[in-house]
Order: sequence, then structure tokens, then C-alpha cells
Amino acid sequence: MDISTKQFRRCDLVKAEGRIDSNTAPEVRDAFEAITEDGRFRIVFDMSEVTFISSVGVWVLLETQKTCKRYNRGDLVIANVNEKIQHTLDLAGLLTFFRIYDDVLEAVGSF
Amino acid sequence: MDISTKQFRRCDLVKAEGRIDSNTAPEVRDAFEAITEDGRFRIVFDMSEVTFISSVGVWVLLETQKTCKRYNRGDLVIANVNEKIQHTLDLAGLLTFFRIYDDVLEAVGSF
Amino acid sequence: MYKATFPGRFKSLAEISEFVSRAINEIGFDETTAYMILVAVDEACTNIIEHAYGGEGQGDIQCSCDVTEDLVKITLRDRGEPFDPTTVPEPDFSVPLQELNCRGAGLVLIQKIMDETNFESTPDGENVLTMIKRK
Amino acid sequence: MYKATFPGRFKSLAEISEFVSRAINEIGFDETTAYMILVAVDEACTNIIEHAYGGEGQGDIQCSCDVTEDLVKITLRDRGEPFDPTTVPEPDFSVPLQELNCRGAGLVLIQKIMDETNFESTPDGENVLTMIKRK
Ligand SMILES: Nc1ncnc2c1ncn2[C@@H]1O[C@H](COP(=O)(O)OP(=O)(O)O)[C@@H](O)[C@H]1O
Ligand SMILES: Nc1ncnc2c1ncn2[C@@H]1O[C@H](COP(=O)(O)OP(=O)(O)O)[C@@H](O)[C@H]1O
Repeated sequence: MDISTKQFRRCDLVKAEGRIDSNTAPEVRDAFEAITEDGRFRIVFDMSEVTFISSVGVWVLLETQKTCKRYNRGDLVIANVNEKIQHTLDLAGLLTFFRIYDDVLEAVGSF
Repeated sequence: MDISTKQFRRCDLVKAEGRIDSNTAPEVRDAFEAITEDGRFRIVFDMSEVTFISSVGVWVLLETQKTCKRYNRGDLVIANVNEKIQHTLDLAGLLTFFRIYDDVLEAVGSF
Repeated sequence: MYKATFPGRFKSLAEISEFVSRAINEIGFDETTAYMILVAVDEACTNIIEHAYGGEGQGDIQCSCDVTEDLVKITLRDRGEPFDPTTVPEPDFSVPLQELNCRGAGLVLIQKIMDETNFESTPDGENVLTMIKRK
Repeated sequence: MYKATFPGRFKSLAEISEFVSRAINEIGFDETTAYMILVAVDEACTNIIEHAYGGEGQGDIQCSCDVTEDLVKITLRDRGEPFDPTTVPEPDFSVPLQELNCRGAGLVLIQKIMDETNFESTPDGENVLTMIKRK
């Protein structure tokens, strides 16, 4: 799957395109880990081009969120989450673990 | 002229639309002053919808830039400057006083 | 009646999704419902690969979709370990982030998305998960 | 030959710009050159209002555009204070930001943009600025 990352002064932007399922979730995790293992814990995840996410994908986000929020050092926020994905997070009872922004600019500007 | 401002955590975004000439430059100055007088000195000026700027408009930007950069407390950066405006700044010999970004996201992310 | 067999690999998930999507297309679910059904199927197939087969490449997943005017019945069959979902306790996600145990949302989603789910392990070693979604 | 008179107010600047833009349209300058001519005209008119008239509402600005196949000649007339641009020293902008004196780019721009500029104050109290831009 296509994943791009971009480093800003105060946060990193990760954008994934396509399906995040058991097959592709590891690639997303690698992208996040490349950032957190570099000691940066403020991440914006742009989901505008994510067409599908399963619980396995959600767990990758939440493992990353745990890493980011530990010691109050950061946050993983999500931008451009479509209704269907938002509904999935909500049904699973996991929506509350994320700050969600309407667009990437708002999300980057929040750090 | 239409001017909108938006406050982010680390900077303020100002967007103006239309002509910035002797007639409208005071409105732009007011928008910047509302921010700097509030004690915020990191400003992104989105020029994507600015169709024209005269030297009077450029001076407003530079007076604001002086205020922002004083005591090293901030910066006025510009985003989405079209070629014609860039050429104007260049011809006047005033281009070097600004950090210019390709888009607002880059500019906001730079703070 | 749509029926197809897929190798039990994570790569098959996108294909199974495509297959189910085509099958339920004609019944005219609203976009969100159609999408959520694909989530349930993905969760179920992931569980088959991960838990019933204990990993990729251990066996096939057979998927069939029965579409009537006002419902779809999706059946998934595998030949992995038998399983009784009623033995799985409901996970508690209303905990602080750092205490969150990052697993166990799959069954929750399947149950919340589908109107009926039934799991049976047959004597000849087949596991049959039937899921019904009404319009 | 395009000719029009505008009140010496900053509000007129957009209208003058429109007027000159229409006039130079037919000669087919590239977009940037056409735009830069409008910058020069804006600078000159701002100076007339601000410096020749000493403020808004003190008199008119007459603008005419002579368009030939390969050049435009723009003439601006006012009846304000006479002025000799050669007496204005060139500003130095190559200084640190905080030492920058924020004025004096108008004449610089006019001179750099136009191919020829000529300023005359006639005995009957008219100031005539002629600016030529060749294709
Ligand atoms: N098809 C299956 N075969 C065997 N065990 C299963 C199956 N599906 C689910 N399970 C068991 O139920 C548990 C909960 O499943 P699920 O809610 O999908 O979460 P997860 O797969 O993330 O653990 C699994 O950890 C597993 O022990
Ligand atoms: N039309 C004019 N009539 C009288 N004085 C003028 C005129 N144009 C320019 N000047 C003088 O030349 C100076 C430089 O003009 P300019 O480069 O346009 O910068 P600014 O108007 O910002 O001072 C002005 O400050 C003014 O003293």
C-alpha cells in the first residue's frame, strides 16, 4: 500500500492510501515506528485516502497512540476520517482514544 | 476586501482575497495588528487568493514582519505566492525579507 | 448464490472483500451498511486465518453469499480448529489508554454489524460461520 | 487611444487598473508583463494622490493609454504639486530588517518595470508622467 510521511517542525504527517487490513497493517505500523523510534511522538494520520480499515488496522493506530502518549510526550491525531471509518471506530468502542480533525491543516496546527 | 484569520496552536493564519493596494492595505494591516497586539507573532499569510499587491501592501507585510521578528519572538511567512507577486517583491528588492512556502500546510508546519 | 474459495492468506482479504461487495451490490444496501458488512467479513476471515488455522497458508476459506430481496446470508467455511465464540468474554475498552489490551474488537464488530451470526463446527471437521444482514 | 479621468482617491486605483488592463489587452503582452504594468500604474497613481495632491479627494487623475502594435504609452496627468523624480535618492533595501525604512519602493518599481518614464510639470500647473512599455 502507498504510505507517505512528511516531517514538520512540531509533528510528522503520515498518509496512507487504500485498505488497511491484516495484510497491509504491518506496513502502516512500520511507518509509525520509523517516526517513534526516531524519538518523535506527535503524529498526524491523514486518512483521506484510506478506503477501509479493519480492527487490526485500528490496533496499529492504538499501539502507536500508546507509544505517543506515554510520558505525555505526544499524541496521534487523525484527519479526514470518513463516516464509515468513524462508524467502525465508534461501533468497536474505540473512537474516544483519538482526537479527530476535519483536515490536515487543523491537525498539524493543533500541535 | 475579504480577510479571514484562524488561530492555530503555534501560529495564526491570515488569508486575504483580492487586491492589496493603497485602498485595501489598511484592512490587511488591521488583521495583522489584531494578532500581534494580542501578543502572537508567528503568522502565516496565505496569498493564494491575492490577485494584486502594490508596494503599499508590501510595506504592510514588512511592518508586520518587523513587529514579528523583534526580540526573535516570531516570523511572518508567506504561502502560495504567485509568480507575478513574487516577481514584484523581487524587483523591489524585498523578496529576501520573507520565508516563502508552497502551501499553507508547509507554512503552518514550519512553526 | 455466489460461492468462491480463497487461500487462507491475508492477501485474500481484499479479494474476498471484492467478492462479497459484488454479491451484496444487487440488494441495494446503503453505502455505510454495505461497507460495514465488508468489515464483518474481514474480521471473520482474519480470525479464520489467525485463530482457526493458526497462521497463513494452512487451508482455504470458502465464502458463499445468498442474496434475497431483503437480506444477505454470508457463509464462511474453514477446516481449522473448532471454536465456540460464546466462550470468549466481551472485551472492556472503557479503560485508560495505557491499560488497553489491543485485541478483541473483531467479534464485537461482527456481532454489532450483523443481525444474526451462527457458528457451528461440524463432525467432519468443518467450521461454518453464518452471518445474516437484513435490509 | 484610451482616455479617462478618475477622482484622486484610493478607491479609484482598482478602476484605473481595470481601465489600463482593458487598454493593454489588445497588444498581447505576456501575463506577467501585463501585470507588472498595472503595478507601475498603481504606484504612480498612489504617488499622485499621496504626494502630488497630499491626500485623497484633492483633484483628478487623467489616464490615457496609447496602444500601438508593439508598445503602450501610458500618460498620467494631475494638477497637484510639481515634482522632479531625479531629486529622489535611490533607496537602500539591503539593510537588516529592523533598519528598513518602509517606503520608497514605488519609484523603483516604476523604473524597473517600464522601458521609459518621463516626468514633466507644465507651466500651467499640470504634471505629466509618461511611461512606455515595449513588447
Ligand atoms: N475463527 C476462530 N477460531 C478460533 N478462535 C477464534 C476464532 N475467532 C476468534 N477466536 C478467538 O476469539 C478471540 C477474540 O477474537 P477477536 O474479537 O476477533 O479479536 P482478536 O482476533 O483481535 O483477538 C481471539 O483472540 C481468539 O482467541
Ligand atoms: N507624484 C509625486 N509628487 C510628488 N512627490 C512624489 C511623487 N512621487 C513620488 N514622490 C516623492 O518621492 C518619494 C518616493 O516615492 P515612492 O518611491 O513612490 O515611495 P513612497 O511613496 O513609498 O515614499 C516619495 O516619498 C515622495 O517624496
